[in-house]
Amino acid sequence: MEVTYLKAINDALREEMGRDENVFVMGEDVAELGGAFKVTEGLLEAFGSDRVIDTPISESLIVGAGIGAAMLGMRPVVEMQFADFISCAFDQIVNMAATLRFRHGGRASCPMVIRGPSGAGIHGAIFHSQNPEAWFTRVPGLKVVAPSTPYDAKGLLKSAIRDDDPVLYFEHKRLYRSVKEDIPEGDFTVPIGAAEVKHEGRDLSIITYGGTVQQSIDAARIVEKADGVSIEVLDLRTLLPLDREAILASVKKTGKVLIVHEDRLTGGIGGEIGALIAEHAFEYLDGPVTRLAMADTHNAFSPPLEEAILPNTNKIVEAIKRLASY
Amino acid sequence: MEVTYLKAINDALREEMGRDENVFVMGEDVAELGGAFKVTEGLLEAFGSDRVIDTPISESLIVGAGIGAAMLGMRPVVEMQFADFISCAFDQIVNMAATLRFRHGGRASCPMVIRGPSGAGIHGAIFHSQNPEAWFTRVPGLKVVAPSTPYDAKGLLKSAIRDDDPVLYFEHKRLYRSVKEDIPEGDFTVPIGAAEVKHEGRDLSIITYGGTVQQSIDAARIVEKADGVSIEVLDLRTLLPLDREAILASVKKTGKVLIVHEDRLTGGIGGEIGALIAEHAFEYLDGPVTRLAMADTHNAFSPPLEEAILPNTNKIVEAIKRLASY
Amino acid sequence: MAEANLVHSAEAGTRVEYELQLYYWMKLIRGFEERVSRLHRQNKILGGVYSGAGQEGLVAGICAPLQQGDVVLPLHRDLGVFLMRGVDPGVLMAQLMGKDGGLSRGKDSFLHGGDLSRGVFGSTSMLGSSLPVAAGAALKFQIKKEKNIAVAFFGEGAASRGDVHEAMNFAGVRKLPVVFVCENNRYAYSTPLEKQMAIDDVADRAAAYGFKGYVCSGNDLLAVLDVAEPVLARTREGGGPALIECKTYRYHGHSEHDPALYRSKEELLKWESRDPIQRFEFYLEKRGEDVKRLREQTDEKVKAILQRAVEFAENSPWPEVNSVFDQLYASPSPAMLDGRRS
Amino acid sequence: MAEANLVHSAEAGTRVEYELQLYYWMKLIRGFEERVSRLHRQNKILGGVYSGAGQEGLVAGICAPLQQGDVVLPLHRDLGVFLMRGVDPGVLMAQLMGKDGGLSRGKDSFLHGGDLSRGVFGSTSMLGSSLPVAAGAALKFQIKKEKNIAVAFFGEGAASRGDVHEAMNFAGVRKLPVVFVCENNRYAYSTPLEKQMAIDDVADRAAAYGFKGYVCSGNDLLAVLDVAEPVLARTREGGGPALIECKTYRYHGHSEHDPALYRSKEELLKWESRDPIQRFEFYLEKRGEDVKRLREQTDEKVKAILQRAVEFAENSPWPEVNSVFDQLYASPSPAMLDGRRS
Ligand SMILES: Cc1ncc(C[n+]2csc(CCOP(=O)(O)OP(=O)(O)O)c2C)c(N)n1
Ligand SMILES: Cc1ncc(C[n+]2csc(CCOP(=O)(O)OP(=O)(O)O)c2C)c(N)n1
Ligand SMILES: [Mg+2]
Ligand SMILES: [Mg+2]
Repeated sequence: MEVTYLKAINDALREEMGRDENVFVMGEDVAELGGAFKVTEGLLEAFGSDRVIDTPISESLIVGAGIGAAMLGMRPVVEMQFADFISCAFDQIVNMAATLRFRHGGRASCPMVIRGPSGAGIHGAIFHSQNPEAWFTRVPGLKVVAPSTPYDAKGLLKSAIRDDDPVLYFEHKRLYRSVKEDIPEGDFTVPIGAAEVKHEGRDLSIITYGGTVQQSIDAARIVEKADGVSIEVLDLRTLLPLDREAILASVKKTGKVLIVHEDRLTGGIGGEIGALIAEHAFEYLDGPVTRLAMADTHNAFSPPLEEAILPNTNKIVEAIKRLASY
Repeated sequence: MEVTYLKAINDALREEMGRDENVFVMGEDVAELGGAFKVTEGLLEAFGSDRVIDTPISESLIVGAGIGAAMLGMRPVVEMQFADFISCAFDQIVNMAATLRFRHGGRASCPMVIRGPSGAGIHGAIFHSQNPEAWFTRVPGLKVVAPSTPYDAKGLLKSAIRDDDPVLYFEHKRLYRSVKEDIPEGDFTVPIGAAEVKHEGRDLSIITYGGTVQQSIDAARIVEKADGVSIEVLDLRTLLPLDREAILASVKKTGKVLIVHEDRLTGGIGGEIGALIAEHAFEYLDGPVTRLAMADTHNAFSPPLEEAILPNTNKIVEAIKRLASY
Repeated sequence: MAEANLVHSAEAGTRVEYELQLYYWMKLIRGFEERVSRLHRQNKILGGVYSGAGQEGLVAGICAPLQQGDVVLPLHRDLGVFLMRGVDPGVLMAQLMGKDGGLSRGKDSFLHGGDLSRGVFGSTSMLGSSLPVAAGAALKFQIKKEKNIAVAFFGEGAASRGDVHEAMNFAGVRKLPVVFVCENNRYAYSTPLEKQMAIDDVADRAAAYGFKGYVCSGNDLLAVLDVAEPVLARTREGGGPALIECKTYRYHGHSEHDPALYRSKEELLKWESRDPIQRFEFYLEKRGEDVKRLREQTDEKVKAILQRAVEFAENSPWPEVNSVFDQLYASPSPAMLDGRRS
Repeated sequence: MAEANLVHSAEAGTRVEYELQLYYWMKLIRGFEERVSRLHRQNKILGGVYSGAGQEGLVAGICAPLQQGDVVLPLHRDLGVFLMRGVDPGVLMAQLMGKDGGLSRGKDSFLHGGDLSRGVFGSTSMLGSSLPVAAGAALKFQIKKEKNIAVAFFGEGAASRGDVHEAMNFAGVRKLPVVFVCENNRYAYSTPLEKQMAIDDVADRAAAYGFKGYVCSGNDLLAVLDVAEPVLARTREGGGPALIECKTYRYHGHSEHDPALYRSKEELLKWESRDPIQRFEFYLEKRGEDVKRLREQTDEKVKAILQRAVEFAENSPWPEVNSVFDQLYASPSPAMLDGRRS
């Protein structure tokens, strides 16, 4: 069945709510309206107002209340209307949720999912385009996922909901309706912590996730056709914990690596990955560890500015060519 | 004059408040009490309650109000009683302050300093030991400094107060009274953005900052004496913007690099630095880019746990030896 | 027109002139809002557009008593505040189009830009977060013993944010010269009042902070003035903070993308019958004005202003690409510039 | 003793027995607090120690009406809550010493551990942040139609945090079965009431959220019970949230490091004369108890319990080093384990 990325998320929510009555959804405008992007559409009708809960504009409360319910065995899926607003719930996430099991000596759980539409490309400007993932990938106790396809979106959300630890689930809003895929109907999961080679190759590895995966595959195909270089695209899918084995295996195979993400260059997860590679695959490297990412600035609105600062297929093509000819 | 790290900070505040009447101090218990660590001691008596302001427990307000006053030309120095609580002011910092000039098309300023005692080593456990710096070093519009000596503590705080952009100033609480130094009396500054070689060497570079600088120097001396290897210790001092030139120059000179910080390994600024080096000094590297940092967990309380997860001189010695013999 | 803000001319004139000016401002704001909606439909304005049509009465009534040096923090529906503080309509239009001529110089298209020379602070999208900033501006006035005030707008939806609490509490403790203005339009996006709070009046919360709260009809300019004039004056004279709640309604959906199916036609109709501009025309008529003529004259004037504003905005260039770095810091350090890769 | 918490035995007994039990709890808590302070001076407890001595009356009075399945969120001075919920004194002492036998198994020494089997949730240090969590626990009870309640303690200082506002507002909107308990001891570290809020009673804030606030003397166990028993029962029966403010005082400084020079000896004296335990002894005496004997018996019992508690804690081993990884996630993934370098 061909489904959009958005529908895949909606299906995962619906199926998990049907499967486990402890799963419930909470956030701003998620019930009546079905969410600002319609991700939670139809859930209120299907599951009632006790399990699909509209909240006031109180991000810290939304996450904190999710934690409290989760500690008693519920499986809340809470929404940040835009991932950008997660800044308002920051303390609850990095201190309350992330340390919970630890503080309780391993004897308490926080099976909660925090969803949020992230990423640029819909004229959202500074505060509706952010990629906040790297604020959280440095926090033990959390897990962080960022799917790039409808299949992964559905499978990872199901895994996240069934996971006994707090999972941040960053969906890329540009993909909601622009990406479609034939996926199996019904139940399947994608494991948290496992990257996937989305495009096999021998000469150069692109390591990426979320909004830049398809761009990277497109770029790989362009260069392969034009220059005969064979490029591997590794989709991380999970950002915490990183799939170090898959990363190192790909780099050891190809000897060259380009890390691509839409999040900012400085402090994006590409730094962590680059350092990992420079330490653990040092002897295999045939060229500098290269990164391509959003420029070190904010998500400027004007189309020429946005174009200039964000990665895209052309920029990836250029970066591949430079690195390939090193 | 020999002063402690703590006194150096207090002196900087006092001198800057004397120098510019727009400078004021605000935070929890900073006035009457002189701060939980006595960093602001005596300021109330010297400058009065209009310029040394006790606030309610409202971190977001403290930062937000600092921003509002700064936009009108004041130079607030606001305190987080422990740097850990900066999580409660996160949104104001990363969204309100960091984007301020940008949002106003370059026509507004936010000359504010946010101070906070950070770091482990005083039995503070999970919530009184954190090193939050890397949450902010990925945010353009902010500057982040972390001094390791009384001289730098004073000079960097003066620069931060005079800077027209928001500066996060992380002081390491373990150094407050344990570090003393002869420093010139009166006015001097240390430029933001400039690292400093604290110990010169030829064979291996240690890149570090804050609480692990002295440990690194000690370790360097131990290994130099024992094994005759010559080690350079570069103190970053400023974490945003990074002094890329100094980092790359040191690595190009020695060919081997060990990055050390007390912040966690994964997502600490060491990843960014490692990736920078792996990209821009690739051809000069004679060994893997190595990192030594706090383990990927929370600041556990029990002494044996803390000992196990934190870096220290011995661990640095071991890491140097391994890398030197690569 | 655009150079002088209301206050200066108002101070010079009579009450009658003052009221006529406020009529003009409401008409300009409404006209501007409608033009923005149209430009959005035409894809000439991209990104989110949040119409404040229907809420002009409270904007005019709150801004009227502001003085030079005061600071105001408008939110997403308050483009009227920019106009009344004297921001050129062309500049405001350029802001919405993301052009270099806008307040953000293309960095943002929302109302996140500001104009410090006119005391307008830009906010972020994070609702409620401008209230602590307002408290800080008021703190500056207090420290420096200046007779200015800060005014912060916020929706009843934003009232649920923790920042609002922290700001009001601090303002109460220090008796800061700040007035908080709640635009209660009954909805936060799709969420109706009763899902946002278990009380009737946000104004009642002022008691939790040791100052006074006032409720007025935000669609009745005279009612807003009745509250705003003495309350702002009292705060200016050292009377401490205040909270003014204006009951109102937005005609459009939450944003121009939102058909607002969560509310009834009857409800909209009821509120349209309380239109702040028509109400004020009714008053002016009673007072003896030739409203038909006044309306025509004003419409013409507004049309001309908007015409020029759109022209200015359309002719304004896109910003230079390097501005995304040059406008981040006061003086970018070399290391900073090095980050200019994407 | 320690296995059964108060409630079970109290339910079985008479009012007289119930009151005698509460006397015992107050004495145990006070004894425990004093022992902790002593151990801290002896460097046997490291890290921050925040004595709740002087506040036992409110802890006992609020915890007394709690039932099995209820959830309670104590803050930094509320070690009495742990005891009254049935946490073994030895386990609690091991917690404070950072031993493996503690609730956090050495991860933390503060009261950030919890015991979910007894409905005690651990908090973070970030004051006020446990109130949203309490609201979430109450939400679970509401969704699942369970007759339990959540009780969240917070200081009057924490009341200034945004999280407190967000939690109370949500609780009001959904009529959640949660009771917020403000321990108003007049200081937040060195900061006196008047620098924290411009009102007299935190309880007045309940009106801002559509529920009721109550004030009582937290140093008068009977007064606390008079409020807590009906209020908790009402919330349990679906009456929605409530806010109880207990006026009280901490005898020690903010922490054991703090000489508390910011307050006067007279003030301390005044509050010492309102000691909750002595007050209650006075009542028991009036009621005909042989208080001298009772005190001696209880002191002896408490001493023995504390003796055993300290022994247990001192004999408890340090945690295994790998526990800093093993207790982070439900099931550490291989990639996670790889991060075990320092
Ligand atoms: C902290 C935060 N959460 C969520 C949003 C998304 N959002 C934008 S406007 C809005 C509704 C605002 O309601 P209200 O404050 O009443 O203002 P109104 O739009 O009704 O004028 C929401 C939920 C936001 N901007 N900021
Ligand atoms: C968010 C936050 N800010 C600051 C602190 C530091 N701190 C710890 S206790 C305390 C005072 C708390 O006062 P109150 O809430 O009245 O509780 P009390 O100590 O009086 O019982 C402060 C400021 C903190 N723990 N959390
Ligand atoms: Mg509204
Ligand atoms: Mg207190």
